[in-house]
Amino acid sequence: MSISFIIISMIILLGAAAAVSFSNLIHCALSLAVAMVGLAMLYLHLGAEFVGFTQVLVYVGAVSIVVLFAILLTRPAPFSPGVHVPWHGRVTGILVAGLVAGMLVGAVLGTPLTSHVGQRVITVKQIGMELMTTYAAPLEIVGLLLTAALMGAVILAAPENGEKKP
Amino acid sequence: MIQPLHACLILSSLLFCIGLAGVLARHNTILMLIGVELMLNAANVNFIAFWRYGAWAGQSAGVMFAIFSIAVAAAEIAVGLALVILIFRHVRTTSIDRVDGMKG
Amino acid sequence: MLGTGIIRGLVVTARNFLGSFYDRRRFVTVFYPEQKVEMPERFRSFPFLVYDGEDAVRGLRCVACKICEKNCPPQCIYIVQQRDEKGKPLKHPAVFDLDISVCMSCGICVEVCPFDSIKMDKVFEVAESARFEKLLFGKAALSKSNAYYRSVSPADAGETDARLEEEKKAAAAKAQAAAQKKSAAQAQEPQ
Amino acid sequence: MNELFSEWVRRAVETLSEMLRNPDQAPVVGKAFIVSVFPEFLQGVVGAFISIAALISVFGGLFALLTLMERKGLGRIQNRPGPNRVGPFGILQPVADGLKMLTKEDIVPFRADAFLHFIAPVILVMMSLLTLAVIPYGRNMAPIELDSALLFFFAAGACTELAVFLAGWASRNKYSLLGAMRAIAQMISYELPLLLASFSAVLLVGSLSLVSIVDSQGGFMLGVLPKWNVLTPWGFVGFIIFMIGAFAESNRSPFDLPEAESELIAGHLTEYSGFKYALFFMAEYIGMLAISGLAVTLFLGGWHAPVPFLGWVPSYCWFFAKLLTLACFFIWVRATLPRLRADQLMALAWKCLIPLSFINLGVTVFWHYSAAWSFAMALPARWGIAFLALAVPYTFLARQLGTKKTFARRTYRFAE
Repeated sequence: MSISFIIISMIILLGAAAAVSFSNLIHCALSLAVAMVGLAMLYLHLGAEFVGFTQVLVYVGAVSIVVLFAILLTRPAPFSPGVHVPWHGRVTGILVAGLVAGMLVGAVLGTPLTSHVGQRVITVKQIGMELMTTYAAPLEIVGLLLTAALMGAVILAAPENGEKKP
Repeated sequence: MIQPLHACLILSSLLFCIGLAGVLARHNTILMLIGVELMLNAANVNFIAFWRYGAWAGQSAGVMFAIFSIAVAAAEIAVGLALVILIFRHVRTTSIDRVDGMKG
Repeated sequence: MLGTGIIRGLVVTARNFLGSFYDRRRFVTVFYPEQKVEMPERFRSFPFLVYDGEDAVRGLRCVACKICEKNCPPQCIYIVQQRDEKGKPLKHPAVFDLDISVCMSCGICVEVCPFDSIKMDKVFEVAESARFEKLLFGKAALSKSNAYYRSVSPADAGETDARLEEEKKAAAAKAQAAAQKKSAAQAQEPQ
Repeated sequence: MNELFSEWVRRAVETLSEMLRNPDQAPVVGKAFIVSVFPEFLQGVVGAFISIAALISVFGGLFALLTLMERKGLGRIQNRPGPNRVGPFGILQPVADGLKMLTKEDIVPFRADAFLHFIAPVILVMMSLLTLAVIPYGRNMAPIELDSALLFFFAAGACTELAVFLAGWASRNKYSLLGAMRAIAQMISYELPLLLASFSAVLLVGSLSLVSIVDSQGGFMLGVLPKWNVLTPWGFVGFIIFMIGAFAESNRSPFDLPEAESELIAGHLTEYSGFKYALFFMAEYIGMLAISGLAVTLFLGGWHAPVPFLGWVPSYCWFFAKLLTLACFFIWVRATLPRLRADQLMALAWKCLIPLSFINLGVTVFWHYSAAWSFAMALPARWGIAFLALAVPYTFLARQLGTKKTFARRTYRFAE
């Protein structure tokens, strides 16, 4: 565990905590982007260069933007009654999450695991080769899934026939 | 001194629980999707950590899994947000408590 | 079609770029404070008062008739007639103020002036540091000699001068005729 | 102490003479010398800082030069002299501009999100500068040699979208938000053709590393023609698609809809003034230079000399000469083409460029596998097939983009 790891973990955890706790949704989405950049830094720190850059490209460049667009498209109407969130719901949620966290951390600490020391790198060429040989079938399926998701999203979000644009 | 693999796993479990807390405690559908994203990414951290610190050298399964997971998460958020926008069009709100028209 | 228009456009701009270096006709920019464009004959900026001869006060053609003041659309002229000690009005303005921040350079004052005493100037660099005081021109600042008027707009000035000369001659002839008539009448009377 | 100093002087003189003898590697040698002065544990950090300082000073200078060139060039194209008051022929104009920007008041709108309003230009400039890190500027002169350099470039570029959104949203201004939305829609749409066009170069080299992509373009065909990617059918089409995408990505005219001043005031820049505005301006120019640098690297042979007998000119000179040529092309196009309409912009990206770049990828594959052909007319045959495969779809795609309406000749009531 090094100083850089601690700093990166702080960025990730603070970003994530901010992403679920701000009241302004735009701030939440931006904090999500910060957490994602932190995760990319963690991947780079661990030597997975390709995954780190893909993380930035997909999450910061695409997912955050889509979330922001969705937030701006779903503004509540002015003077709509505010959503009253019962306090016990919140407390229960946080309590359950805290319990799960305690359980997971206890389980991790209780498991004897040895860490492999020394560098481990994977080149883009290796990844490409693996994707085209061992993981060819999953790659095709993911391609299909993405296409289906794209078409599904367009059909879902497109205005229906005859419906006037909001 | 805590081992690097343990540190990564603790980080990922904390991240998972932040996501879980977001899903359970917030009532906005978009925020719940954000929480789900965080949980998915916690899983990714585990994959990369085991790839990096695991004892089985020479295998790329962890990285591959992370890449596929990112691709699937992108698809998930696209469909999820499309659903949110669709629901918003019908009930003019993104609060999960108001979307209770389907009582079984 | 097929993107050839883009290439044609690029050629046009490239020819402009190269042409601006060797073709003086393309390159029309004037380096303003150092070089100035010759203003056209009928260019006009703000009115000024014409005086004859050398003395700016005694030669002033203005008789304070206030026709320009009444006709000015934005009402930027303010005139006070001069009076002698007994309060009898004189044919001379005591105050002639012209607010050029209000003036719209329409030239109506010039059209209506029966004495050819107000004319349009060609000075346009009148920027000042104060908004109200310095842009309100008084009688002294407005008075300019007929020679100056002839220098800024020679054609108009020549025509005006000729007409004034003519009128003067006519007036003189009339006066002479009147004098002759009078003397003839006087000559007749004793008979 | 004295001995140590004399040793240091001796090594400095040696380094200088080495730099003079071999100007091609002079920056590398100089950097190695400066790094060697520092103790072992600091060397990595110092090396990085030297690269950063060199990049910022060179590209800061290029930014200043480019603003001047743009204003002078646009002026000449519009038959006027351009700035000519500050210094001889106006060459000190960038200094005057910078001073003006620095001394202007920094205004933050009353209801704006002050922190995000501040951080947006900072992120934008940071990400634009980050993209410069992976471009090979000369032989052995890439600041960072990454295995997935191209991916890094696009990942850093993707972050600029977020910064633009931040700027637009944090300003609390309708025009800003509209401009930011347009900017994001445009950047996302044009990232696809940009990526697909650059993948054709990646496909042939088999690496995302920009250094190896440049290395693969060294050497000459038939002794005279450089082996640049742009001189192949797929490379030529890829280069054109890449440049169109680059114009859109850097928000330059004719794709400057996000800051269309006639309809959106200044888009996401509306509420920015003073130094923050200068940062946006700088980010735009650095982004333009970075993407031109990527175009040079991918298609124009990077730092390789165009003719064999000029190989003695230092490699970085060639790189920057090509970079400035592309930058001048950006200015030239800005002076020529009018701004596109929003629907035309999207139609161009999705209906023309993306299909064409997919076809281009196919042609690249064909080019790769037909390299083994050995019959007599192999080269003309390859060229012919590749040309047909690209020209026929292009004709259809471009025709479908063009308007089918014919306009009556306009008459003006009061003119002539």
